[in-house]
Parts: sequence; structure tokens; C-alpha cells
Amino acid sequence: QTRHSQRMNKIVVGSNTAPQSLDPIMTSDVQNELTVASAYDKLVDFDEKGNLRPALATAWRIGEDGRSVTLTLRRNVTFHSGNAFTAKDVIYTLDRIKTLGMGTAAFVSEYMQATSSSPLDVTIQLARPNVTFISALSKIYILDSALVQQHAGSDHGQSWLASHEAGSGVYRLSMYIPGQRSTFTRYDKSWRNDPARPDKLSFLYLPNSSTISQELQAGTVDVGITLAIPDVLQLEQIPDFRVARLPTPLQTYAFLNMRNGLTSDRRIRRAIALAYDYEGHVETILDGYGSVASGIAAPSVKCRIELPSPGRDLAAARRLVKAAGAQGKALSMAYNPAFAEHRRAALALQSGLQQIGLKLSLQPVTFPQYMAMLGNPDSLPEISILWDFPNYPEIGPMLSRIFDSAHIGMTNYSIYSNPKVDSLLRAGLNASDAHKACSDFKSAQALIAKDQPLINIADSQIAVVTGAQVGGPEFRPTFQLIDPTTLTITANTRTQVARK
Amino acid sequence: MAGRFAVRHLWFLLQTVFWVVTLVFFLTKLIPGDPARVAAGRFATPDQVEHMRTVLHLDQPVVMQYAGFLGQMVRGDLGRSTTTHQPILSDLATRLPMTLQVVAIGMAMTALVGIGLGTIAASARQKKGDLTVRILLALAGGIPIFWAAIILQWWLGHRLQLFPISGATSYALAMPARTGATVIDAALAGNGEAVWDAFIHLLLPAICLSLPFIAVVGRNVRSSMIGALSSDYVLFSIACGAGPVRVAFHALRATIAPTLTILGMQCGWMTSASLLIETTFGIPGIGAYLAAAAVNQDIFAVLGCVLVIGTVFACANLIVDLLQIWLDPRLRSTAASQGA
Amino acid sequence: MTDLLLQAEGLTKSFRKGRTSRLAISDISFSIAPNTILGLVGESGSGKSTTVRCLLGLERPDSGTVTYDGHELTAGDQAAWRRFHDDIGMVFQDPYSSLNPRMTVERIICEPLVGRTAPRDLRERCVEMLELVGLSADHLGRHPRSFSGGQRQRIAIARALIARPRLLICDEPVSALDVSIQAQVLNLLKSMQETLGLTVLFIAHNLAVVRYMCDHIVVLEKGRVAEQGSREAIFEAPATDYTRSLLEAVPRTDPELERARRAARRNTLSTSRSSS
Amino acid sequence: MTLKISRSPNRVLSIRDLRIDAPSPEGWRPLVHGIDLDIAPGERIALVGESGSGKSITSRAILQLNRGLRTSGSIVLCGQQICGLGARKLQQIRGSMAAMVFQDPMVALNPVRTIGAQVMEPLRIRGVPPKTARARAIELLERLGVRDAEARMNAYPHEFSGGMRQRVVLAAALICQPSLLIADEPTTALDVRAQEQVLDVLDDYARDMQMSVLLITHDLGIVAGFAERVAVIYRGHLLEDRPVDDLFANPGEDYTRALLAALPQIDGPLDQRLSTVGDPRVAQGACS
Amino acid sequence: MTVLPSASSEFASTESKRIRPATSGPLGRLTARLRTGPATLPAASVGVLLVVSLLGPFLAPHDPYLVDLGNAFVAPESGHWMGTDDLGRDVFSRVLTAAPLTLLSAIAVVIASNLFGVAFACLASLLPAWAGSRLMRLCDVALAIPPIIVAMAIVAVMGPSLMAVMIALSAAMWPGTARLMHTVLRETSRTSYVEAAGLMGVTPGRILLRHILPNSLDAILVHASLEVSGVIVMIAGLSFLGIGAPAPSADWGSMIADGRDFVTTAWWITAFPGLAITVSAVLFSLLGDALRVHLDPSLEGK
Ligand SMILES: Nc1ncnc2c1ncn2[C@@H]1O[C@H](COP(=O)(O)OP(=O)(O)OP(=O)(O)O)[C@@H](O)[C@H]1O
Ligand SMILES: Nc1ncnc2c1ncn2[C@@H]1O[C@H](COP(=O)(O)OP(=O)(O)OP(=O)(O)O)[C@@H](O)[C@H]1O
Ligand SMILES: [Mg+2]
Ligand SMILES: [Mg+2]
Repeated sequence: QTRHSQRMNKIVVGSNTAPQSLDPIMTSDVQNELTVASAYDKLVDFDEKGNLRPALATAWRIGEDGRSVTLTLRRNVTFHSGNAFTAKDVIYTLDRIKTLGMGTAAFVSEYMQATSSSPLDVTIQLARPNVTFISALSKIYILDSALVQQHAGSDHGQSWLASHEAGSGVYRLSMYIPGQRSTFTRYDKSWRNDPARPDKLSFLYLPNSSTISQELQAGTVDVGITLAIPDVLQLEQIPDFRVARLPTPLQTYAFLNMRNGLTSDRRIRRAIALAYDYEGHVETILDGYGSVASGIAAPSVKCRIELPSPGRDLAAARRLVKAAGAQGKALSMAYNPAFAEHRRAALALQSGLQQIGLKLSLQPVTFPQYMAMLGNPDSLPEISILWDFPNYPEIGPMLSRIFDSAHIGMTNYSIYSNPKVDSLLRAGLNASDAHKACSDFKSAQALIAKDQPLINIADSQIAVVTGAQVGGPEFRPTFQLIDPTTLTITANTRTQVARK
Repeated sequence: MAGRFAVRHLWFLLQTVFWVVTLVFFLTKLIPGDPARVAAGRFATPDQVEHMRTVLHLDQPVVMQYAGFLGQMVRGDLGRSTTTHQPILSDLATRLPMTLQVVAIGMAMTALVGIGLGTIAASARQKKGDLTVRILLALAGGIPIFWAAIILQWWLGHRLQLFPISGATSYALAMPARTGATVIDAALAGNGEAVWDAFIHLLLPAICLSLPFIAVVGRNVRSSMIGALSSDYVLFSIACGAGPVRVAFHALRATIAPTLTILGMQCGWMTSASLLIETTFGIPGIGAYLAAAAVNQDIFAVLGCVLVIGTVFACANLIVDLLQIWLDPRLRSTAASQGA
Repeated sequence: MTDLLLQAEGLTKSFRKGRTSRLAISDISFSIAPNTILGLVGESGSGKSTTVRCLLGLERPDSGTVTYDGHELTAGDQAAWRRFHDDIGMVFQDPYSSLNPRMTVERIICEPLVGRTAPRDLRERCVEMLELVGLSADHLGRHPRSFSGGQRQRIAIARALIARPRLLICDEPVSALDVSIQAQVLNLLKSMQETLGLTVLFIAHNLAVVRYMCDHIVVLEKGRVAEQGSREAIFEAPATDYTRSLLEAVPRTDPELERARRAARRNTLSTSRSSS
Repeated sequence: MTLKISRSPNRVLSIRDLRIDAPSPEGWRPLVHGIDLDIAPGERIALVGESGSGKSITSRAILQLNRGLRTSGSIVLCGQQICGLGARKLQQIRGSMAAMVFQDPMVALNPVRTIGAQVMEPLRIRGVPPKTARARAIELLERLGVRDAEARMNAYPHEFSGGMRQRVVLAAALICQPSLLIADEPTTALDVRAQEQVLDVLDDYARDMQMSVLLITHDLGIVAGFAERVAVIYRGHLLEDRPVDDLFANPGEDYTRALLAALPQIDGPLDQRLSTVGDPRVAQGACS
Repeated sequence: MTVLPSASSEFASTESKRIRPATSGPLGRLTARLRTGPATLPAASVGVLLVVSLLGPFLAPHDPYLVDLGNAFVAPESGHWMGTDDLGRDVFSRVLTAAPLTLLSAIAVVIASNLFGVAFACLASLLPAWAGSRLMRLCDVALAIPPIIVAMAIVAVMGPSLMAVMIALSAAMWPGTARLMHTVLRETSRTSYVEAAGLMGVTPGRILLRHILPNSLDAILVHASLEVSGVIVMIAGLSFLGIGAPAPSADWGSMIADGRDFVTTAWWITAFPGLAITVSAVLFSLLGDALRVHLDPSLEGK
């Protein structure tokens, strides 16, 4: 097939994650980050073991009071435009995020201002102490301030950045057709250039798993992500394909409403936890691509405590329901039908609860509807199935986001309020000492687990199907999907001719 | 003369679009959900959400929002999408041409196949051919297009490899977007291979899209053709020695006006039906955009789509009406006397 | 009581078509004496139907008045209209569309009486009426489609007459019928008029029919009254060329005579054409 | 003349034992029961009878225009047997050997085609070049009394009055100079004066071109002035076929007599009731 | 002023002109005609379809809602005629269970939208001309919004439920009916028997009820049966978009949507519900076609 041979030393990624905007401020959305990450660099990064490592910033120092971070920047970095990377790019990027107040702004909400004494060092002032702030910078992509200012317009360059890039990353954008595809060429002057990377990297945005699978088989696509597992299993049978199994920080949760309804009774919460078929979830719903959850966050996250899965015990669950006098009573559950795993988990839970004498009615909601429900806690159903994850491998910000009572009405999905947990979480976040913070977070996790405001269902793995000539991808804990820069062309296939 | 007529129509159509937009605006206001939160993002803090609310004017009373929206609209600004964070107008401008070209191919197919089948059925009425065509038409109308899309993609694209599976162009042949319509872009670039490539990519979606409309057009053509074929002027034509082909042709000419009306009407509907198939074929058109906007409760984007679809509907109707004046001499003289 | 049952004074009506308006009738005046038949003739499009529709209030005339039995029927005077409508019967041109296909003959004929007569008497009246128009009680339960055009027109006449109107209005009641059936209907109308003492407004374009039926005749030309007068006056001594040409255009049923007439007409026509 | 048609010396049309049946749930229902009819060149014959007696289907059978009806018997047109002829052959015959005009000129013309196109069509079908066809059409229209024909070729039917339209229809029927014109109630839809004019035109043309005419009508007055022979048809049977003077002077059949007496005369007696034929459907006592 | 015509203007333009005379009441006429002639087969098939669909839930061999994760993706075999879906539920049972839901709600939608459309058209024709034409203008506006968008908006407002879908679709479908009915009514009310009734002093309401409506029924009947077919597909479409009846209720459209990720691996999950939609929609539209032949043979030529 000519199509394939034309594409030597090129990789086409098929996924359903069409970016809504290429503006790095929007990378808090998984689907945007997959594409944007190809073209930008960050100040710091995490390796696959969850260790912070230098990127554009080569060294950093956290202030005594935890209210400032000082960074030393990498020298001789040039943006794709040819502009040199300096402190003002960092300041511009952070200021822009603060001004626009959306997307990644949530990760750096403590950011107050940044100053620099020389082109290669920056001091960031925080509104509150936060020892994990440096980790949060692993989610911030640095803009070429001169270039963006040229195209700033009245919206800080949002419109322009939506379909252009202004980064220093390993690839530069050569073509972008919104909703359809983007194509990048390797940027050989990148400070982390690697000749193993393909000359061209393209993303083809295909909404359905079956389409991606069909395109993989047709040879149009070399790397398939966001594939449904049956498709993965089918592709696994074809010798030309390799299936990479990557951990992700993503965990599937059922949050239980602590304030209203049957689930305000701990016995019922416990019963629900006992009624779920965790093994079945992993085996059938995830087709083995995942593991039963063993804690509040995925194993790659720091300061996490191991919490054994409750396991399925229908008899015990039934007893608890009886004890609570709730047999035959009804509760309802919100889930997003757009996600197959949620839909299937919802049905599995419904079927499980039926067996312990509870009637579960399902309430499919879109994401905005769910957000509105959270805003009005009394409208929140007893159970919600959600994916959640730490945006970077620190458990503190995630615990605070979900379990701090200050976030009721926002992201506290269980309407969970426990003063002890609150104070532990706040102390942990404000601690200037990382060890102290870690132990606070661990104690908080133990308390939370006792209250059972949630059921930890499963940690996901993602299956990436790649053609034989593709190397990688590798796990990076800040990515929910894959880090596109870890895709390479394997040396032995560089000269190989196309598949039949 | 036709100018006046067109102006009057345009006025009516503008009114139509206005009411449609108003209706949808208030409908979307009834939808539960919080666009500000969506815009601020999943991990946003309360301050950020409030900030977004002001930016989006969601803190104002609905009537004020409506007034603001109308004011913007008059200035040609449809607001900013809460998901793409870009001006909706530019979002639509990149996506509409894509859909329009699918709709155009679909419309051409609908007209061709619908009129063809209807004519065959009418000419063979009460015979086997008629029955076959009627069953075909019922089938075309009965197959849900989203299902047809999935099945045909799998069968024709994947199994038989007759069509590309998805996308609007082949990987190697993507042209820089000038108009946004891939076929036209390829033509502008003077690349014949790319034109064919773009066309063949759109063919399967267009086929799926046109199925239900073929049924409607076919049925209508059939009944008006039967009327025309049993009319005295056709009999007279036969008595003058005209053969069946000529007769069918003359009858067709007389029925073309009502058929056009239906076709014009369907332009808008077909544009909206792209909602059901664009995602399947991975075509980044207005349908896929609308689907995403609806899921993300991107109210202004939804409004923009409705506005665009309403405008397509209105323009198609206008064109059809003008064409009718041109095609139907009786209307031509009325229009002339009205314009006078 | 006046000696005129119905009077039309200066009826004018124009129809708007887009921006232009077209005068359909203008300044039409005539009157009908009780117990006579008034004929309204004219070419197609001369405004016969429009005149009748204005009389009946189906169209609102631009100007002009209608006086019935000494009372002027103005737009606002509902009572007068009701009295007028109670007193008239109407027979339409097309016997195929003037009867509701979904109703039985009985219901069609009785409809004017519903709510005014005891249901018991209805059927009796209906049968009586049917027999008067030459049909029988057997036909009561049937639907119009099982009748021929002539029979339908009889049913329409029965319906028009059941409420014992004083005035019968017939808009071209025979022009859709063929000769033999036309004769039946004409005979029927004439005998009805005589036995019931009806006043009839009879519209036709066939002059021979008008002559056979009517005592008094109004000739319309392009929406205006060309001439009116008694039958004798119009047919023996037509006053206008228009009437004369209408009269001369009527074919005779004697081949000899007819050929002569045609020959004569052609001569005059060709001379008039060449002179013009 | 490109289209010379050999005319049979003695008969333009000769119909023998024409039977027409219509399908019905109980089988074939006869509508016409064996009609014989001959037309000589240049002869004008009138077919009269009450509504539904079978006049139209008989005349349509000559050009095999009845749809869904079964026709049997023999129809010889200009020496050519029509019954059982193939579609191709029929197309050639239609319009050139015999042409047909219908009752209502309002619906006999295609509303979306120009007058010119429709008049020229029979010629164009036969491959006459557009220029010649156009000239012929204009000439014929002028001759049929359409003034300013050249300009009006591009007009549409709705711009014409009824009488004018009937002339256009006639022009289209006559343009190939058929040997026989079949006119099915050509004047019924027109008012008296237009009727008269159309008949005059037809009269002239038929005389000049030695064309036979089969005229179908209700109006015995027209029959009296136009036809040479009259055939009376009653419920699918041919009752009488006699010269017109003869028939009007002493009608042979009761039915014919009654038909004549049923017509109000413009100069007849006034005090007499019209005679009626008797409604056949009432006479049958039922209408199934 | 040209008004925007309805999608089914075919009836309005040609069919209603020829209002067929009748024998004895619409029902008698219908049954009499259904016994013989071209509608027999489709009518019988639709009958069988309806009966089967009503019995569907009782015929289902398995519990359509029982999630059996260990038994997922079973290809069609003797135990599961149509295989099992991604959650191990029996596809055949689900298709059967969904039948009454979809078909009856489609019929209900058509009845509701037709009732409303007819009522609207009647109102417009009873009101004085200027008010009537305003009303119909409103109808034209409603017609300019594609039904699927109206339905989406309403379902979004009401939250997803079958009731919401039904209301939404009725709201989306009525303008077409109203437009058609308005044309039919106008043409019927121009016939001389209606005028005659008016002259005889019959009240407008009675004229509408006794003269105009009965003679317009044929057009509605044909329109409605064709519309059922469209509504079946549209209900499925809404479910496919995820705004139909919420899970776990078996619903053909959502079955397709759920199965679309498995077309290449488990085609049966999508194929059978799609077939069910197609078959029922085709049957209804053939019925509508045949009814039209029946109720208006004049249109079909001789
Ligand atoms: N509703 C209408 N709208 C517009 N023009 C009309 C209308 N009704 C009648 N006219 C016009 O008014 C004129 C008179 O029409 P009318 O029907 O009264 O004639 P008529 O003498 O009854 O003719 P006919 O013998 O054909 O029935 C005609 O030119 C006709 O075109
Ligand atoms: N295609 C057909 N199928 C069945 N019956 C038909 C068909 N065409 C005509 N008929 C019947 O044949 C009979 C004769 O019809 P025809 O049209 O010849 O009558 P006609 O003498 O021309 O009457 P009119 O004067 O009303 O035109 C009628 O009873 C008619 O119902
Ligand atoms: Mg009239
Ligand atoms: Mg006839």
C-alpha cells in the first residue's frame, strides 16, 4: 500500500481526543493536552516513578515559609519562532493564566506574581503556602511571550493560540484542521531532541473506537489510543500490532452522598461497597486492563496509603441493608453515559444492588449537568460514578479538592465534611516540610476510608495499540492518556518497507 | 422584478431566523446546568467560576442576556464558545463548509436518486418495478442513518475496502484549509488526485445522509409524476406521437417545482441530520460541533449552530423560490406583477 | 310588502392579485319580482358567479347594496342576513362537489332543518322532498357517489327546497350535465317553481336554456350589465350588439338552418375582422 | 413536404367490431359492444350520445390511447391495421396519420412549456430541424387565427385565453397534417363565441387540407352545422349512422328522437316541457 | 406570499384535491378496504408486528436487564439467538423488550402531534383570515427548526426520560401536520358542499366537524402512518445521541449507541436493534403507502 510507504519515519496517532483548543491554558482537559504536549515544554516534569525532574527549569528552591518558589532556567533554549527562552516567558505565561482564570489556572490558584532578577531565574510569590506548587508547574506549558503578544488581540491570544502554537517543544505544528487532524514536524533544535522520534507526528481525531481500529487495520493509523478493549483484543491477534499496557493515574470511583438520602447511613454505604463486583469490573468491563483499586488514588501517587478492596460479600451487604431497615428502598445514581466504563459500571452496580434489596435508578447526566448538581448539593443523587485523578503525582491537592468541606458545592463529590480531615488536609498543604505534609495526608486518608464517602472501584490502565515500527509510549504520571513525545520509531524498522 | 420578490422573501426568512433563535435562546436557558463552571473547567476554584460567570454575562438577568446576545448578533458576533474558547463565528466558519459540502453531495444524490426512482415508479406504476421502488424507498426511509453509517462504514469501508473509513481527506493529501471545504480546497490547489480523494471520503457520509431524504423525494416525485402522467397534456403529447422517454421528461418538468420545494426544505434538515453521522465518520463539521456543544452545554455554540442551520434552511428556501419563478412560468408572471 | 323580493344596487367588487386589483363586477343592479325566474347570462368570466356570491354575502362587495324583502342587508345586520339565509335555497354548478361525499342522502337533504324541526318529522319531510324531485325513499341511506350527475343535482335541489325557501338561486345548475339529464333538471326546476311559487335566480351561459327558463333576463358583459329586460325584449329585440352577437352565436338544431347561420356569421365576422 | 402519407383511396378509417372492456373484480366488463364505423377522406362525422356512452374511449381506441382497457376488433387507419401494433409504430402513426384534441384546452397544454415548443413538438419528434419546425408552427398558428404568432411562440399557456389555447392545441394536432382529426368535445369548455371561432377555424382547415374529422360532442347544434354524418352511440352500441340532414329530419331511433327533443331551442316553443330520455341509471333501479 | 410547504406537501398538493367519496364512516370504509387490495399485506404485517411487540416482554427468553459480566460478547448461538452484549445481557430479549416501548411511544407521538396539528390547523381556519395567517406563520417558523434539534432542546430541559422524548417529538412533529392539515382544510372548505352548508345556516363549528374534518381524514391517516415510521427512527436517533430513555431500559437506539464501539468485534450488538428499527419503520411506511393507494386510488392512476 502506497499510503503506508509514504509514511516512513512518520507516526499517525488515532484517538478520539479532538482538541477543542490548542491554547495551553486549556490543557486541564485531557483531550487538549494530548496534542498540545507535542509542541510545548514545561518547567518541571515527572518521570515514570513519580519523581520530579528538571525540564525548562534546571533547579528550584522552595521558600522557607512555603510562599515562594525560585527557579533557575535552562539556557540556550529557543522557541520554534527562534526567540530565546527567558524568565519573561515564564512570567508572561503565569500572569496570563491568572488573568484568564480558567483551565490550568485551577492548578496554580495560589500564584500571585513572579519576578526575575536575571533572564534565567524567576521567583514566584504564592498567596498561600503550598509545598506542592512546584509539582503543579508540571502541568503548565510555557508560551513564547513575544510571539503570543504579537497575536494577543483583545483576548490574550486565545483565538490565535487555539489553532497555532508558540512553544519550544520537540515538535512544531505544521498543520492543524480542527476536529480532524494535526500534524507536527520534529524540532531538531529542541533541548531534548531525540532522533528516535519520528520526523512527523500526526494526530487523527476519530470519534469511535471501531473507526480507529478499522483505520489501524487499513494502515492509516500507527498508534491507536482510546480504543475499546474488544478492539484491542482483536488487534492483539494481528501480528503487526503490539499492545502496550500503560498505567494511568485515573481511577473509577463511586462517590456516595454523605448528606442526603439512604447513603447518609454508613451501613448502607458499606453495603454498597460490599455489593459491587470489583473483579468482574476489572475482568469484563476493563477486560483486564486495570486492577482493583487499592487506595484512594492510583499506585503511582506519592503519600498514598494502601487500602484493601472491600471485596464482594453479598450476604454481609444484605445484612447491613436489613440492619439499616432499607430493604426495597430506592436510591439514584448519576453517571455520564458518554463513557462506556461508567455506563457499564452503573449497570453492574444496579444489578448488584438489586441483589441486596436496593433499587437503584440511573440518571444519565452530561458533565455540565453534573457540575450544576454539585453546585446545588441538595440535588445531588446518592451515588455518582466518576473518574478522577491527581493531575500530578501528589495526593494532597486531590484530597483537598474532593474531601475538604470548603469545596462542598464545587468538587466535593460526596458532600463530605469531617473537621479532622479538613484540618489535616489544610495543614498538609500549608506545611513547608514535605514529610510532615505526607504524614498529614496519610492520616487524612485513613479517616476518610473509615467514613466510606466513596467506593474505590478500579485503577485503569490504558491500552495503546501500535504498529511494529513504533516504539513507546512510556508512562508519565502527569498524563491521563499518553505523553506523545515518548513515541519513537524503532531503529530496526526505520528502513523497513510497508506492511503487505 | 425578481429582486423585489427576493427582498420580500428575504425579509420573511430573516424573521423566521430571528424567531428560531429567540425560541432556542430561551429554551436553552431552561436547561439545567452551569455553563460558567464548564467554561472555568473541572478543577476550577469558586473564584474562577465567578470570574467566568461575569465574563460570560451569566450573572445578568435573562432578558439582559438576551438583549446582549441580540446586540452581539447584529454586530456579527455570536459570542465565545465555552468549550473551545474561541469566537463561535470562527468555529462555525471552519466547520460549516465541511458540512455544506457533504450536504451538497447528499442533496445532489437525493435529487438524482429520488427523482430517478420516483420517475421509474410512476412510469411503471402498479407493476413490479413500482413495487420494487416503493419497497426500496420504504427501506431508505426506514433505515436509521446512524446505524447505516456504522454498518456501511464497517462493511464497505473496512471489509470491502471500497471507501475510506473515516476522515475528510487521506493522510497524505490534506490540503491547507482555505475555504474549509476539502473538495474546493483541493480544487483550488489544483490537485486532481486530492479532489477525488476528498470527494470519495465524503461519498459514504453523503450516501448515509441522503437515505431518508431520498425516500421523501422519491415518494413525492412518484405521486406528482403519476398526477402529471395521467394529465391531459401528457395524453395529448402521446397522441401527438411522443415516446415514453419524452413523455416522462415533460411530466418531470411539470413536477420539478414541487420537488424543488421539498428539496429546499430538506437542506436545513439534512444539515441538522449531519449531527447523527459526522462523529461516526470523523468529519469535523457542524453536526459534530453541535453534538459536542450540546453535550458541553455550550449554549452560545448551540445557538450559533441553530442560527446557521436556520440560515441554511432560509437560504435554500430562498434559492428554491427564485428557481421556481424561473422554472414555473405561472409564478414568473405573478412575481412580475407583484414586483411592479 | 314591496313588489320586489330582491334588489341589487350598484354592486361592485374587485379582487386583488398581488398589487394589482381587478374589477370583477362593477355597478351591477337588478331586481327580482316574486314568483318569477330571473336569468343571469354572460360569457365565461363575465362576473355571474361573483354577483351571486356578493348577493349571498359570501364575498363582501366593495360598494353597492342588497335589499331583500324591503330590508337592506348590510354587513352588520346579522338578523337580516339570517332571515335572508333562511329564505333562500342554493343549487351549485358542479353536482359532484356540492354534496358531502361522507353523508347519506338523508343527512344531506335534512341538514338545513337540523335543530329547527323535530327529528320525527325530518324523515317524513325528506321523503316528501325526494319524491318531489323524482327520487324515492329507497335512496335515503345512500351516499352521493352512487348517483349520476342528474340525480345528484336533484338531491341538491331537494336540499335547497326542503326548508321551503322563497328564493332559489341556481348557479349554472345544468352546465355540467349532458343534454338528456339537463332536460330533466330544467323540467324539474320549472315545475318546482310553478308548484311551490318560488322565485328563482337562474344563472347560465347557454342562451337557449335561459330562454326556456326565465321570465326576465340580465345580460352581463365583462362585469357590467350590458342589457336587461323581459325574455321577449331580449330575444326578440336585443338592444346591444353584445347581446345580439351572443344570440347569433347560438347554434340551431336544424342542419339546414345552422349551416346558413354559420355561413352568414362567418361573412360578417370576416368583414368585421378585415375592416378592423 | 417531408411527411407525405399515402392516403387510402376510399377509407381513412375503418373500424370493424370494436369491443372495449374494462377490468373489474368480476372479470372484464364490456364498455363498447362491437362498433363498426367508416370515415371517407375529407368526411366529417359526428359521434353523439349521452355521457358515459363510450364516445371518448371509442375515439381513443383509434390511437390506442386507452390505458388499462382491453380493445379488440379491427381498426384500419389509412390502410394500416392499428390493433396489435408495436409501440414504435404507434408513435409514428399518432399525430401524423391521425391526431387528437381534447375537451379542455386549459389542461391539454403543459403549463411549464412554451406554446411554441408544444406546437413544434410533433415535428421535432419526427426529426424536423428546429428552424423549419418553427416556421411551420408560426405559419399554422397564424392560419388558425393566433395573431402575432411569431411573438407568442415564447408565451406560456396561462397567458392565453381558453379559445386561443384551443387553437394552439389544434395547431399542435394539425402540424403534421394528419389525415384524420379526432376532436373529443373540443368546444364544450369554451363559451359560445369562442366555440364558434374554433369551429370556424377547424372547418376551414379541414376543407382546405381535405382532412377527415371525427367530432365528438353533446351539442346537437354543432353537429347540425358541422358534420356531414352522425353516429349515435348509446351505452356502447352504435344506434344509428346516417347523414346529418336525414337524421335530424327523421330520427330513426326513439333514443335519437328523445335526444333531439331534450334540447331547448333558441327558437322553439316555450310552453312545452322538454322531452327526457329517462335516466338510464334510475331506470336500472340500482347503481351498484 | 409563498408559504413554506410541509414535507408532505405531496398530499396537500395533489391528493387532497381529489377527495374520495365514501361508503359508511371512516372505520367501516377502512376495514372494508383493508380486507381486499394492496394494503392487506402491510396492514397484516403491522398487525403482527404490534402483537409481537406487545407480547415482546413476555416472549423474552432471558431477563433483559440481568447483567452477567462473565457472559459478555457471546456471539449468536442457540442459547442467545442474537448473542449477548458487552454486559452479558441477551440481545434478543432486549430487542423484544424494547419493541413495545418504541412502537407504542412512536404511535403515541404521532397521535399526539396529529391531534395538536389538526387542532392548530382547525383553529387557524376558524379564526379570521389575518389571525389565521399569523398562526400559520408561527407554524412555518416552527417548521424551520429541524425536529431533531427541537427534540434535543426539549429533552435537555426536561431531563432524559421516555416521556420527555415523546413530548419533544410531538412538539417537533406537529408543525408538519398542521401545515398539511391547513392546506387540506383550506381545499376542503372551498368545496361547494361546505359553502352550501354555510348558506344553510350551519354553524362554523358544525361545518368543521361534520363536513370538513371527515373529508380530510384520509389525508391525515396516510400522513400519520407514514409519520410513525419516521418517528420510530427519530426516537432511535435521540436515544443514539444519548438523550432518550435512560438506561437500563432497553431501547433500540441506545443499544446501537452502546454497541457502536464493538462493531468490528461484536457486530450483533448493533446489527439486531438496527434491523428491528428498520423492519418496523419499513412496515409502517409500506402501510402508509398502501393506505394511500387505497384511500386515494385516483392518485394511482387507472
Ligand atoms: N376569488 C377570486 N380571486 C380573484 N379573481 C376572481 C375571484 N373570483 C372571480 N375572479 C375573477 O372575477 C371575474 C369574474 O368571475 P366569475 O366567476 O364571477 O365569472 P362567471 O361569469 O361566473 O364565469 P363562469 O361562467 O366561468 O363561471 C373573472 O375574471 C375571475 O377571474
Ligand atoms: N379506464 C377505464 N376503466 C374503466 N372504465 C372506464 C375507463 N375509461 C372509461 N370507462 C367507462 O367507460 C364508459 C364510457 O366512457 P367514455 O369516457 O367513453 O364516455 P363518454 O361517452 O366520452 O362520456 P362523456 O360525454 O361524459 O365524455 C364510462 O362508463 C366510463 O366510466
Ligand atoms: Mg361561474
Ligand atoms: Mg368523453
